[in-house]
Amino acid sequence: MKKLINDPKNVVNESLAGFAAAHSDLVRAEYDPNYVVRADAPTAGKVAIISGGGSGHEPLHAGFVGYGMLDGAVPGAVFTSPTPDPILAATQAVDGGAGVLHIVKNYTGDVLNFETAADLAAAEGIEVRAVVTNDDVAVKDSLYTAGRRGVAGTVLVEKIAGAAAQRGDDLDAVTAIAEKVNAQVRSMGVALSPCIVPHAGEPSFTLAEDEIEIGIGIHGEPGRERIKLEPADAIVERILGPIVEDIPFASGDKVLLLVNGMGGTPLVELFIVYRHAAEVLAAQGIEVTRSLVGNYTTALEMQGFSLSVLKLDDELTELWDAPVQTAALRWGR
Amino acid sequence: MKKLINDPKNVVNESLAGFAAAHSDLVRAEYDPNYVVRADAPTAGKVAIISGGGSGHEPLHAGFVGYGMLDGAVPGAVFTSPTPDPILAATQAVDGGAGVLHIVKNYTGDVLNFETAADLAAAEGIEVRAVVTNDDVAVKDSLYTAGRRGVAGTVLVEKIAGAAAQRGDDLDAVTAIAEKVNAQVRSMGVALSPCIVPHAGEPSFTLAEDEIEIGIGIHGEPGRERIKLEPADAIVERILGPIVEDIPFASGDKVLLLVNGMGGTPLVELFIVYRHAAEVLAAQGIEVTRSLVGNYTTALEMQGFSLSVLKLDDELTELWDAPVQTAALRWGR
Amino acid sequence: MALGLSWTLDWIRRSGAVIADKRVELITLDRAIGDGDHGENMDRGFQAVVPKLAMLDDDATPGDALKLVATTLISTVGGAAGPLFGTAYLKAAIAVGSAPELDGAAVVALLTAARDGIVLRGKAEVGDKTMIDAWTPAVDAAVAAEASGASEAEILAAAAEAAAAGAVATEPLVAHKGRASYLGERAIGHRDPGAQSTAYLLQAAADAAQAA
Amino acid sequence: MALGLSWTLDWIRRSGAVIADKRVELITLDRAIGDGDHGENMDRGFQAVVPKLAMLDDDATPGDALKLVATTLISTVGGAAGPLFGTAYLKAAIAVGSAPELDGAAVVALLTAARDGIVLRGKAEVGDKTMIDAWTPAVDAAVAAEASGASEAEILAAAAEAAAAGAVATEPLVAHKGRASYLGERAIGHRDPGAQSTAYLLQAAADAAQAA
Ligand SMILES: Nc1ncnc2c1ncn2[C@@H]1O[C@H](COP(=O)(O)OP(=O)(O)O)[C@@H](O)[C@H]1O
Ligand SMILES: Nc1ncnc2c1ncn2[C@@H]1O[C@H](COP(=O)(O)OP(=O)(O)O)[C@@H](O)[C@H]1O
Ligand SMILES: [Mg+2]
Ligand SMILES: [Mg+2]
Ligand SMILES: [Mg+2]
Ligand SMILES: [Mg+2]
Repeated sequence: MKKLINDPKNVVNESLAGFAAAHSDLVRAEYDPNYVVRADAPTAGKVAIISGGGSGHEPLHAGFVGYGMLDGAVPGAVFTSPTPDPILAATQAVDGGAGVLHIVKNYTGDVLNFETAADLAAAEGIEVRAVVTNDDVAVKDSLYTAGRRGVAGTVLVEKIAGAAAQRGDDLDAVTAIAEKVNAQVRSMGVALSPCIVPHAGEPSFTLAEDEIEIGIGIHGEPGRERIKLEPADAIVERILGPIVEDIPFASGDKVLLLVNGMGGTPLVELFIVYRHAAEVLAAQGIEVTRSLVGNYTTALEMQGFSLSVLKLDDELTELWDAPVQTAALRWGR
Repeated sequence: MKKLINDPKNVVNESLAGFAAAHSDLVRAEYDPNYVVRADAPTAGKVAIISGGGSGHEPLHAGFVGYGMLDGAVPGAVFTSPTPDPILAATQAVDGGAGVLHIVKNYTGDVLNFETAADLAAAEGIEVRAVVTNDDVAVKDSLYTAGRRGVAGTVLVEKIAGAAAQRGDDLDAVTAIAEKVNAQVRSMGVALSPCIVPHAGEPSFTLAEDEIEIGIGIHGEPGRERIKLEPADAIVERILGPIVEDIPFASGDKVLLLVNGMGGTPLVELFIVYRHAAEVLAAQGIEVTRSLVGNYTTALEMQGFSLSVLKLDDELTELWDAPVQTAALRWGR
Repeated sequence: MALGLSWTLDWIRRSGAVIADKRVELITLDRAIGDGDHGENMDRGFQAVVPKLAMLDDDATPGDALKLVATTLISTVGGAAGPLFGTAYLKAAIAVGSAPELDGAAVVALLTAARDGIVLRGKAEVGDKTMIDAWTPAVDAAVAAEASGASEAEILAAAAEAAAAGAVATEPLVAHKGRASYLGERAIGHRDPGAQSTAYLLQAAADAAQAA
Repeated sequence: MALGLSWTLDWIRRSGAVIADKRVELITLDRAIGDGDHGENMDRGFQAVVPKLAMLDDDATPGDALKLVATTLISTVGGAAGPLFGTAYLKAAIAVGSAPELDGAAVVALLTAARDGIVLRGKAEVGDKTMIDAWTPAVDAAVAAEASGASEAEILAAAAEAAAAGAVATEPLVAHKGRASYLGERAIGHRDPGAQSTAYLLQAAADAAQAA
């Protein structure tokens, strides 16, 4: 295992300290329990939004704390949901009296820990709602499973709900917008290489020099099938198919296309992927009117990418375009 | 070699097409010869700035084309300087009558090809200046070598010179600012893993599971020494020493600290590096007043990072803070 | 012999020791069908629990100790295992109330409440390839042993043995809960890490009773 | 036998063939002490040159063909090698002027002008571990051969042999120009890729003359 770390036990704390120091104009970090909030939190009268989950997915979520997006983020241990304490502490720190929305990726651990924290916050008189994101079409959604995972589409939920909260929507409205985005976004990923969790020291799985893993999650959990390496265009078609068929997206739809790097894939490759994905959508009459290409929801140093497609309407487009000022996403101010 | 590509021959063109499609609000790409310019180029009366070099360093340089930074970028083949034709074509496309500054990283190929293009542009009546960046302290600077390499400090030159041009400085003034930034910035890098050039298909070098390469360049060229893997803090100290001693930076200096990822290193590690680098500088009385952490000057999928330290004064700080709107660097608009 | 505070403390200390010992094994199980952190999570939790035992008063009850485990696991483990085991110990603590000593019926009540707490939070059934596949056979075995007049140590030994068998029995299953459910058929052939850690924790309980 | 257009075309075509053939070898040399693209760069250039030869008129001169090589290499190769070889062919074209046939003196003038062009652009001296370490011995050998009354084919054979020896002789050197100069002592033991490609190009010239 070759990593730029000191003690594996200190990865999250040291990284958080570096992040907070590099972005002290935007955020403030608290330790023990660990959380990050906007430098000027709480904002009186504004609905606050927090998200969180295991670390190792940076910039998710702390990189999205700031004006127009999240009010706080709660980083757990690497790939491990945070416990209720820091979630509660962050909820208290951001509450401006208008309620707090928890955006939670659908993993058993995240859901349970956020639930407990929400119960504790409610007991202290804070109104809390939760939206559980589950955009990953690689996983069968059924009553008999833990359901779909929340993956890169979560970033779009956070941005758009964040814009709604920033313009002054109330808790019901912000929650509804977040649910709408989650309902209209679908994602799927692929890995060319595994990742190594610092405390494990071993790759999450092994892939031969000519193999890739289709339907990969963002924790190095194995995907739905393993195939031989293909040209980028063929891989794009392979994962775009299930995404488009799911809702389904249809000719005439306007969409946002997110090409998300898993952490170890260079930008030059992500743009090759973007080119063909946009081309394939266009051939189906689906118009890409907004796009985002980069490393936004990662799995440490994993090589690979995911595609997310979000159906846009005028309101979502306007909220997407609204100013945002965070470490990882910034425009308009 | 596992990459998200189709034919290695088409890597640059397809990636460029994806980049231009994803950022059509900011840039326009031209092909054969390949270059990228601002969507609204040329800007009449404004000094124009272009840069370029081999591809594989993304977002450098095309990711920095836009308001407040570059007017154009010329991507060559992977790790190969572009030829004079596209440099000339880009120079003509951005010229707004106030002259064009070429920002060139100090490599024999880049310098020679930009020189030829500048001669051809001059023959057509365009006033061209060149600033050659050479911030890499890993390489001995001497009359008897090709001199220091231009590495990640180039981004700082491009941002600050771009802000000067945007505020209306004339060609002499913009050139002087670019030279000043280059004179005040020093960098050094380290690799944990090599990169693989698509047409070569083989790693640029091999490193044992417990080895790292100190003083690495951005083309997978070997560095100045190979050592055993160390904790992140020790590596930071090892490369920060030569940087600080070079100018030298001194107690009381205000600086910008850039932690630049080489492409395959996750953000969580870059922030661990940032934390200690800022700490070490602070202990020497050097105050980090501005910072930038992320993948800005990469070497494909190489794992590793470089540190750059730029001495700031009020003018440079103001120009750094000035609005910029590019694919990879954006604030203030 | 009814089991008191010293058994409870011994159980918890033995739990910390066995989890530390099996940390890598549990990580490896979780790497195969999950995300490779179960051993790390459980170890972080029990390493936090053990030093806190010194804070308990001399007249503390087994329930007090179980509650300390519950709150510490909830606030240090995270992931799925944190809330699930945390709830288990919390419900177990409530079940044994303030009794200074636990007889066979109390031991059965403890195990049953723990299992029920996990089901309440996680909604898993037997056969879903989760820790419930170790807990439920353990509870069943404990009930049967108690009914046949076994001692507390024998009840716990029966529970531990059934949990271990239950963990092994998760191997051929497809998962319906937790991360392994994402894998479909590919989870077949791998043992559920939470069922395995459950077996180790119950073995620690039995060993502590044996030594009591 | 003086060398005309057909020799020039044959030289260029043989150059294209040998560079394609040695592409991987040149990449490998450049990976060791540079950035691993020299074979790719040169191959891209010559693959662009060869089809363009058909565009030359039947009454074109050797100088016209060399100029076509020059402009094509300049506009397709990039890197350090593009401008350096481009300048070499450009200066060679100027040196041979519009002569339809090249005698021994013209061959020497061609080689000398090419070398001088590279030095003009790249400022390298013999011993700097660059292509000049192949070019300069080649020019010296050509001058000597011509002075001793050798034929055009013999002059080129002498030049090619000296270039090949010059390329080998770069191995023990520390580099003072180009990317290998960043390596200091670590460049020792590796052959300079540009010197090696020079040797192949001059061998192609000699082979073409031999076959003429
Ligand atoms: N819904 C559930 N009900 C019961 N147990 C569950 C459930 N979901 C997961 N588990 C258990 O949790 C274990 C995984 O714990 P751990 O790896 O620590 O958490 P995470 O899955 O969040 O990484 C699984 O092996 C399984 O036994
Ligand atoms: N200043 C110079 N003068 C002469 N030859 C040089 C000089 N710099 C580099 N070279 C030659 O160029 C070769 C490298 O060419 P190439 O790999 O195509 O370009 P780059 O170094 O830009 O990647 C070296 O092997 C060397 O022979
Ligand atoms: Mg986990
Ligand atoms: Mg090159
Ligand atoms: Mg796990
Ligand atoms: Mg090269």
